[in-house]
Amino acid sequence: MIDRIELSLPASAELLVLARLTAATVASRAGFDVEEVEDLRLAVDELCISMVEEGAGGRLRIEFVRDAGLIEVSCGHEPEPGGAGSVTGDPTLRDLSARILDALVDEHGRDTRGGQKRAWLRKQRARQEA
Amino acid sequence: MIDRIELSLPASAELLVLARLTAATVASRAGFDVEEVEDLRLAVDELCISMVEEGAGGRLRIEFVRDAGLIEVSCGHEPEPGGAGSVTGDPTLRDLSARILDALVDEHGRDTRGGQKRAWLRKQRARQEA
Amino acid sequence: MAETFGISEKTGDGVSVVSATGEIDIATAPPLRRQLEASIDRGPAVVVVDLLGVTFMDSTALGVLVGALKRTRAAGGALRIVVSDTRVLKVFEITGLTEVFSIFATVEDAVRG
Amino acid sequence: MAETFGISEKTGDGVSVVSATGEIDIATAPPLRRQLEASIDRGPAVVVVDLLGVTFMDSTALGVLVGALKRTRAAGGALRIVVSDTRVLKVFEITGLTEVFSIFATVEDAVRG
Ligand SMILES: Nc1ncnc2c1ncn2[C@@H]1O[C@H](COP(=O)(O)OP(=O)(O)O)[C@@H](O)[C@H]1O
Ligand SMILES: Nc1ncnc2c1ncn2[C@@H]1O[C@H](COP(=O)(O)OP(=O)(O)O)[C@@H](O)[C@H]1O
Repeated sequence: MIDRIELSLPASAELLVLARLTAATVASRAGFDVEEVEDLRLAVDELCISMVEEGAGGRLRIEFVRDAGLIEVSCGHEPEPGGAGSVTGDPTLRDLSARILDALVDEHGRDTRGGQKRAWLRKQRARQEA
Repeated sequence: MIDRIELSLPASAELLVLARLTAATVASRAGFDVEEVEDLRLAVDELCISMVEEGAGGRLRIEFVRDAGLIEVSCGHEPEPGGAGSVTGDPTLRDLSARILDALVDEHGRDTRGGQKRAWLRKQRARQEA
Repeated sequence: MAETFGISEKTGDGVSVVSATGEIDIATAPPLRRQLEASIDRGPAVVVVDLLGVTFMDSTALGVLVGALKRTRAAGGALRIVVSDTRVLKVFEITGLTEVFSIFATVEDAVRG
Repeated sequence: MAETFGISEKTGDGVSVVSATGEIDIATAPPLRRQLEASIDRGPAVVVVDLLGVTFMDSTALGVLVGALKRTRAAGGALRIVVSDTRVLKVFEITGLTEVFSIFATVEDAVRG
């Protein structure tokens, strides 16, 4: 069975906790173990961080797709009409964030389409189906 | 400032926890006190319950709008294409659910438009703006 | 985050104590209903439902308890509820069910009656 | 659910201990950065960052600690980190920062050095 959960919210630092809670709930439901649930919670946080740079405004659209033991998450930034789009962050932080994603998920990437930035990741549960 | 948060998910009993977590986070952020946060968590649960009757399928679209100390939540059911729509529940449970909503929120209601059912509520924070 | 819902049962001296922990909602109420039905159907004089470890409950949970009360009475037994958390108690109060159920603050009190 | 992030500071004998609790993320890292800058700028020989009460931290939190390390070194002092939770330690490990920071298991060990 495929679950698809979408979350749309203002690109605000204080609301990232919702992305983390949703990530942890989806991972639990997918049978991820406690360590993997925490990994996904952190990875989704890192995915979203780059989209909520201070002053960027706009909204985040976060999609979680679960298919058996595989979870795909994408976080897109919808700029405010007439807004400046998302700002490019501190390179040290970007590097730390990339190292965290490298360690915690199977695949991750970024793309830009029609001026909208998006980051995505994919993580497979280690344990076999019960 | 107005926050709008949208959550779209399969109308599945196990995912209602996400609606509750989002409700509690939005209420915290709106300056609701601990008792009011718990009230909204329960009220949003009750709002959604009637939309996830067993076997109904489809998706829920839950919208949270916060404007200063006022929170409005609506939960709409999008039936599966060709699905049966949501089933009418047990009258005892409906009555208990209505009593809970009466006690916990300022206003609540239900409507149907184009065959889509929707339940909504509105709750104002008691405490004055800090 | 962990879905910590759990049910356990202890039986003896004509009393069954069914203890629930965690969140009782539309997803977790069905296993509680099945456990209560099984416990009641064994015919003890008293069924105690221990909600001390419950952190959240909604109308679905109340529905299960109302059903268990009816089933116990039909079998000639008594159903007693144990609640101490003020949030859980509030759900009984706002629905008027504190008038319907025998509610105790500890399992010992409920067993004694 | 409650946003339990908090910061406290204890100073004495040339050592400042800054303790953080709860989740350090993009929303709560800025107050931690300001507290660390204030503590470092008072010029203690040693600044201890106590993360024992931290339940979650991400790259923004690491960025604050890296900035604090540079600032302490520039001021001729030492920065020491206290971590015991395996999840929190993992964030340092996967970013290679266990090589960069002096990490201790207790505040006492970190104060002693
Ligand atoms: N290495 C990559 N770097 C940047 N973007 C990528 C990379 N790999 C895939 N993508 C983008 O991410 C999107 C999601 O990929 P994927 O989940 O494979 O599915 P789909 O192609 O069905 O959308 C792709 O559409 C692609 O544009
Ligand atoms: N008592 C009620 N019973 C059923 N539906 C109601 C009731 N009051 C309002 N509604 C419906 O709920 C919707 C939401 O109401 P409201 O939040 O006042 O805003 P709006 O009219 O801007 O949508 C309304 O559009 C109306 O259709």
